[in-house]
Amino acid sequence: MEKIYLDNNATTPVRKEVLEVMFDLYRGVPGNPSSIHFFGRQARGYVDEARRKVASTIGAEPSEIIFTGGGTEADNLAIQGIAFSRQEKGNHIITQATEHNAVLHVCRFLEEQGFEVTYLPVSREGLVDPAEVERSIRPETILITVMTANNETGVIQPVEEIGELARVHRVPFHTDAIQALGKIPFSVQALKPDLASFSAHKVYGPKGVGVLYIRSGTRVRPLVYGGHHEGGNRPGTENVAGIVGFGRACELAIDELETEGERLRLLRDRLRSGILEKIPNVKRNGAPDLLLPNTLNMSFEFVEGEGILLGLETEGIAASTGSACTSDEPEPSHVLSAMGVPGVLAQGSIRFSLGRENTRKEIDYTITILAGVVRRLREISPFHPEEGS
Amino acid sequence: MEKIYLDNNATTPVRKEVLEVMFDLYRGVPGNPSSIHFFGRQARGYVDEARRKVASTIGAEPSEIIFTGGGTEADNLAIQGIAFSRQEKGNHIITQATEHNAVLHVCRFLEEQGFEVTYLPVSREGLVDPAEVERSIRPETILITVMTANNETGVIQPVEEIGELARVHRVPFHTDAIQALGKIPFSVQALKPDLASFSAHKVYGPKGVGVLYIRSGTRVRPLVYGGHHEGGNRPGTENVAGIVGFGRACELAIDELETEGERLRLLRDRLRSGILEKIPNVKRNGAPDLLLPNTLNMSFEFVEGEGILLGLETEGIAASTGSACTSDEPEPSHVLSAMGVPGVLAQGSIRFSLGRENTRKEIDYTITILAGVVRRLREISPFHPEEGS
Amino acid sequence: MNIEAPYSDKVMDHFNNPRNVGEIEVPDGVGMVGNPVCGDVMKLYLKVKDDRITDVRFQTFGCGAAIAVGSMVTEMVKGKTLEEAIIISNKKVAEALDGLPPAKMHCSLLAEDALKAAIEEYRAKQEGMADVQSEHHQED
Amino acid sequence: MNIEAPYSDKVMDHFNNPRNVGEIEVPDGVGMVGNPVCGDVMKLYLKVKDDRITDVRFQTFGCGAAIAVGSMVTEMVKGKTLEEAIIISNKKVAEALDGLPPAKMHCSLLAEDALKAAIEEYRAKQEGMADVQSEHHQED
Ligand SMILES: Cc1ncc(COP(=O)(O)O)c(C=O)c1O
Ligand SMILES: Cc1ncc(COP(=O)(O)O)c(C=O)c1O
Repeated sequence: MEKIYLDNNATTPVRKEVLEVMFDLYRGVPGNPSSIHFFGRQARGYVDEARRKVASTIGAEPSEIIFTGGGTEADNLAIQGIAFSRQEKGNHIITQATEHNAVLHVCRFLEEQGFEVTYLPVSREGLVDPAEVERSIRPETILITVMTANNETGVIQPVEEIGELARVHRVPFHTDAIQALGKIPFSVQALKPDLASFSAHKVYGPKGVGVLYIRSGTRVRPLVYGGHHEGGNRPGTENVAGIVGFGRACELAIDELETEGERLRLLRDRLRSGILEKIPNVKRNGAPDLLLPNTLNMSFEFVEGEGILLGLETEGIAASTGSACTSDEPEPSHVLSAMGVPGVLAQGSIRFSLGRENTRKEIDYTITILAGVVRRLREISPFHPEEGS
Repeated sequence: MEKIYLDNNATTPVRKEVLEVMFDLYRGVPGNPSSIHFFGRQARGYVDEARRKVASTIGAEPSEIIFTGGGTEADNLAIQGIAFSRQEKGNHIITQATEHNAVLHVCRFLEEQGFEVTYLPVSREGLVDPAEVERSIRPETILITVMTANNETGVIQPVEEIGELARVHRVPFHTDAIQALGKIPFSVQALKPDLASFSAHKVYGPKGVGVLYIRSGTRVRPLVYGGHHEGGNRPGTENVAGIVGFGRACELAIDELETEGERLRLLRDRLRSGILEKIPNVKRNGAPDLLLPNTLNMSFEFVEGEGILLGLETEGIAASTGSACTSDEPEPSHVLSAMGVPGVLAQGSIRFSLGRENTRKEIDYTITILAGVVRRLREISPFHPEEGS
Repeated sequence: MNIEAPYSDKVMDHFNNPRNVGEIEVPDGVGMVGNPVCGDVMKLYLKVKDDRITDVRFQTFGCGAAIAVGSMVTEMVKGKTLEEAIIISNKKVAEALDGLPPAKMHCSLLAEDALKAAIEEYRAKQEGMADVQSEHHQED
Repeated sequence: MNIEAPYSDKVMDHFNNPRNVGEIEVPDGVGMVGNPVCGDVMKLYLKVKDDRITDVRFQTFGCGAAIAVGSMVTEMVKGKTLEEAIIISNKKVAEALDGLPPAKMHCSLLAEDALKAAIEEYRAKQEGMADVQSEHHQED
């Protein structure tokens, strides 16, 4: 059975062109970039080239790009890094309720460390209100962190306004742009954040490589110590092949941003219309006009999400309930809860996140299968009005 | 020109068998191990299998293996992790002078955070005295960290005795075993450390993947936050291919440990004898009987190390002056200085670290070339007694 | 290699073709357990005659395991006496399904609990009726 | 791809075939600068006639760049007057070598400094001799 992968916000397959450069490198460049001999200089040359590619993708200077061991580490380096380096200036951080755990859990850790965190609410559409951000700013505010786009719903936040406010009030601004990269235009020239996080495996690059953009002049306290690597911000022998893979993935993502974005938007809209047409009692989650082009989050009344996923899986289709998380967390998605989606409905929510490899045929097949699965599960459900009353 | 790589302690080329499994994985397993669908479960299965392989290589339980983004991160997670999770118990840490920067720089950071660190001296041979470790233990000592084998000299520390002392005094014991893995037998059953660090790229695996062994029951404070991954000790989407590569590399290293260790020891001894025979005024660094089989560190009087390296490079040979570090650190090696090697002599020291790909022919060629380079540089040197007086 | 299947073939069979789905119009006992906000709810209906379960139906809002255990428990109790039925533990249900993943063992509790709740409801009604009957008797 | 060479061909040429290596038995001026513990030392010997450098030799303990700048500076000053020589900056030496990597620019200072030190030593000796001569004169 051909499998259909509709979980590209969780991770993307490494694309062929990226694999090629990575393997050429693995085979041909054995050096440590810190070594001064030719093997080392060759490795250094590749890392520098990748840094230039990532930088130019987001409109930054190469010196503003710090490679990390993933997106989670990039978020941590930004948030812990600013918090601990600015703790004499103040102890207040502003964020919002639908951030990824790589932001929320760091904030909770910082609360244990004596920082105060304001978690702003979002509207039913999933949006933060910039006016609320501004009202929350205090003299002791040392960081505002608001994601560019949400991983579960695809909702795009008003980060330009928030960034502008942050600048006016001279508060450093970080944005988790991990889901935005390669899906919508993103430029530090336009947005002017002080820090921004990225992750390779969301753009058809390898897992375990991230980037933190740090605006020149902004200082963060490192998470780890041990050497001069990445300007001392992230010591440790560089993951050369992974970094080079990220560089190549960025380059390709930018080349294809418009055409692929448009293709995905059409496919996604087709999936949405198909579902709404074939399946009653379905609710869409997230501001319809402010969504990543590839993401669709829908709640199916009366049924539970994992049951839907298993039904889809039986027919070879992989999607997800919210973010990639093991099922040992029985609470409904914190993102949908924050948007006011009632618990039962949140439990019946599915995220479809499309990617390069998806076709129209796959989408049409998914609609048909999904309709059958939901119908069958509703027949079993004690809550379904026709069946369960 | 065929190049000769004698810098395997800096990094090793990824071996073919490792590349194969990584490549297969990149092509075939697109999932995020946290996803519950088949793509995710497949990725999870591979990570679990690699974890079992690494665990069995060092005699640990799979649940005691935490994958990190490199050896530096593993050292940091161990040392910061213990320090911050035990800070109410005490604030004193014991380490020694020849540790890698991934340990020393963390200790310096912790000193800034109010911890007290004892840096024990080493003998001229590079060895820590376990009796001194014992004398340094105080009621408020919360961690002892001593490396298993040194990266610059190959000196193997008396970690069994130190570990035994640590146990008697109930102080957690960490060892940086990054250079030991795959070169000498290493088992947590024999050594019984509470924590031990490893890095894939030192055993023909990929860069950017490390392991921290954490004895069951030992708690560390994480460096980053954001999810349940690696038991919450190291959140972030797993570098699946890198982890699988590390697992395979461990398996192969253990299979070949004895034969390859013996082969390297013979080659290394051949290099040493050849140098001592052909080049006058050379000093060996490090306890001759307590060395990694692949490592040779020698000081060439009257000449400077980088000049030697450039001379070797001209003939296609890559070695290093001490650890892989860019030349913006003009101080002589902290390792050799700690061993009492005078500054001028330390400046003339070269580390040869052999690996799987080196042959006898390469060693013989290296001896000849090296003799010529050193002779030529001595002719230029103002310090050489024959030429410079 | 190992795409470990999440569930046994038996679980998948019961998920794909659940037995005894639905309601009983006039049940003798009904049990409903779980909390939809946490993900799983099971409702179980019994028809009882002479202390023996003559018919049983279930409905589940929940994951694949929760559906399969509902289906399986109905198969296991049909025709059994209430004494035999009430000692069916969640482990036995899981075993009958050739096991469940550790993270899903809690789902099997749903089946045990829903069954117990239904039997208890039946018994409570019986006692109530017995009381009513004995009251009637006294009145007579 | 780009194994960026660490050094220009010219640096490598001067490293591999350094010109004017060695000592001058009875030099008119000697300069020695640097610190071996930090990695680089240069010693430069001058022979001077009528304020013109007629011979020059150098010795270096140091990296490739340190050796090349020593070699290059000797080539640059030979035959020059002291006035012409003393204004040779480290940048000019580096330029003559087709550049040095940024991390190695400090090595070119060694050459400038050693040359200056040698010229100064020569001048100091000259002044000393002049003093001695004038003293002699007075005694006469
Ligand atoms: C919005 C967002 N932030 C952070 C992360 C974490 O990145 P990584 O998986 O590279 O650790 C993810 C994805 O997992 C994400 O979607
Ligand atoms: C002894 C020792 N510790 C720590 C490290 C750091 O490991 P990594 O390069 O994986 O960050 C190294 C090598 O670089 C090492 O040799």
